[in-house]
Amino acid sequence: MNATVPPAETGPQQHEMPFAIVDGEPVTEPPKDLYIPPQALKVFLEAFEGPLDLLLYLIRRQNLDVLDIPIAEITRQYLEYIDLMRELELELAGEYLLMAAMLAEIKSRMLLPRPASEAAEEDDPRAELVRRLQEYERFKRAAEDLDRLPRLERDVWAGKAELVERHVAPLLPDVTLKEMLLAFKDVIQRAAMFAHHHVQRERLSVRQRMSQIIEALQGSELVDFARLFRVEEGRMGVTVTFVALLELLREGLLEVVQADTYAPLHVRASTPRAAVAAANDDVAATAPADSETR
Amino acid sequence: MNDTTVRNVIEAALLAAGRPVSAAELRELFDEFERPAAEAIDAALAELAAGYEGRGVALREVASGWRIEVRAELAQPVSRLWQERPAKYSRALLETLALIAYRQPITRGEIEDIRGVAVNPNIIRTVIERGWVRVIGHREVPGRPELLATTREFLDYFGLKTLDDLPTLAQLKDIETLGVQLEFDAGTSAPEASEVQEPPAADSPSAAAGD
Amino acid sequence: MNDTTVRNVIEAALLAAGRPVSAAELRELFDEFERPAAEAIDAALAELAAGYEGRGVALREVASGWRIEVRAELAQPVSRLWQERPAKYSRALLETLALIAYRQPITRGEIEDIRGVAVNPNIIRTVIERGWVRVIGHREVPGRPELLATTREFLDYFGLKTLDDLPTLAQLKDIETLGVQLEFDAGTSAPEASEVQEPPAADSPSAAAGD
Repeated sequence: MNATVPPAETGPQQHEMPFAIVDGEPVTEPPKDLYIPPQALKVFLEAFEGPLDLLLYLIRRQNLDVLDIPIAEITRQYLEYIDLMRELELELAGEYLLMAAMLAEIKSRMLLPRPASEAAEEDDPRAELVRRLQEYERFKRAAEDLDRLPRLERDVWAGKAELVERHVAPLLPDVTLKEMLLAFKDVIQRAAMFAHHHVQRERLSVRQRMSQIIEALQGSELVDFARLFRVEEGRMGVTVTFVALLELLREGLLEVVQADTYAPLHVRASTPRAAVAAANDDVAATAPADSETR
Repeated sequence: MNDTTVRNVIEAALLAAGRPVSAAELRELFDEFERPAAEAIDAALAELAAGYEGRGVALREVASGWRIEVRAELAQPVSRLWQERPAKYSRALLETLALIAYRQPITRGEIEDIRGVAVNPNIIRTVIERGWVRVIGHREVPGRPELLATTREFLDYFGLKTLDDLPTLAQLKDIETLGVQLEFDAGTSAPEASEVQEPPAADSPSAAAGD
Repeated sequence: MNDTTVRNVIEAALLAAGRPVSAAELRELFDEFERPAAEAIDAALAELAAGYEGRGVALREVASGWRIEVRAELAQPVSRLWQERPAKYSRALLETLALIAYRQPITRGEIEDIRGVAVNPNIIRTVIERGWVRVIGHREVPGRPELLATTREFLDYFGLKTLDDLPTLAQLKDIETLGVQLEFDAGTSAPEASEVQEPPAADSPSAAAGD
């Protein structure tokens, strides 16, 4: 294993193998001696991730510091590789040629004499290249770090146990009072007549009491009229019950029965026969809403 | 290879597999030179099973091998992981519910007359199943239609003491100003209910996956 | 509801979920009237984690919650459950992903500037399809290039809780300090480079999985 070969891989595969095996021996030496079979060389060259990667390789191979690149020598080596890539008819991305031009430019600027007093670092023609190389290298490093993180489906797996039977109780939707009232407002506006005649002035407790009375009448033949009233509800409660009874009578939902003159009044849910009679008397009683909406 | 390692590999493999794994297959996981005997695999499985006593999961042998499964007693809470976000009720349902509240006792035909469109029977069924509406009798006309009324639960859900706490239509006309007041009233029930259901929605799996 | 039951429900749920589950979500699994306090959930998680010491699995917190995972030390035997080798990602993809992770939000053009080479559109598509990267907006410059960022799934996949858990990015050295640093650098940076490059071939997880 040679530490100076960064692309220890082939194509898209990571850290897997030396770029070639010759006579059973892994080949990781740089191709300077050109003893490598062209096919292996091709694989090696293709593994570079662009000109910065290639330059970094050249620098690291010689244990040079990125901050102090011998530009003339590196440029020479870089161009050698470019030529090699051309010879092997590798598809050479434009970036490689651009970098070659940049290196040539830096080299020529390095050759120009600089006033000794101004040998300041910012004047170093290599500065931009050094910055880019470092920037690229740190992300190249970060990519390697990332690849080493234990990751799902390769190094770790999420533990899974079988849930044989799922009992999913559906969640019921929530309704706010406001939503319901807005819906009511809409429907009432659509049926404006109905609204005017009834809802506006109606006490809803009468409606509630109507439901309660009907329920109370279910399953029993006759209910004592007086027992529908509760003294403890006071005058208001009695009135509500009374209005509710009148409304139920009007709608034909119950009938009041008296066995004899002066006998106690009884109330019962209207029978089909009575309902028909009521319907004959008063059309509105059987279909109040119907008549109200028109 | 010691027993603990064998047991750990087996446990890890059963949990990673997501399917039943046979004892033979478990044995194949080990390198040949240190592969435990079939008896050692069986022993490790028995130890694992014992270790799961009184825990949330159990080891069980099914047709194609061994698997670790959630104990049936815990299926109910665990199933909540897949609980779907509740849908919203339709406008038609809300209108129907409001009409039942304001005009009870009322038949479906009467609701249809007011709304001007047919009421889907599912709507009536939904509000009845929810416990907000019930059938309190029948109108004695041909067809004996059911008379619908709201329930005690309806009042409780909306935080009302009686139906009289509902605003009159005149008040409803001013619902924008009423809104302030209503939120105040509704503060007893509706926001409470949404508090329960909103947090899971915020970080529910589907919300997370969808973003 | 006693502590054991709470712990069992949590263990069962984490194993049944097949995805990380947050502590808040775990708490929601319990009926309202017996829902443990958030602290009780945390305590149960801590107990579970302790119970997995020396076992084949471990409890780990990642970005979207808690999960029970097979220990990486057991990857070699456990991976034999599958015929296929785990997917390997190209250097180009990993470098692109690293740039998005460390420099987000970032455009494709900015990635290309740093890598010094064009980014294959397939790479961007792959990381988006894997759910690791998403487009979070556009940079308001000509062409309105897409701004890329990593997702919670990315963190989950790599076993991280937050972006802060990513390995530290190497420091940039300034060319100005060159003269002073030269000796120092010769001592640290070169061996460092070889350190980075040698081990991966020998004992990186992918090498282990790939042989």
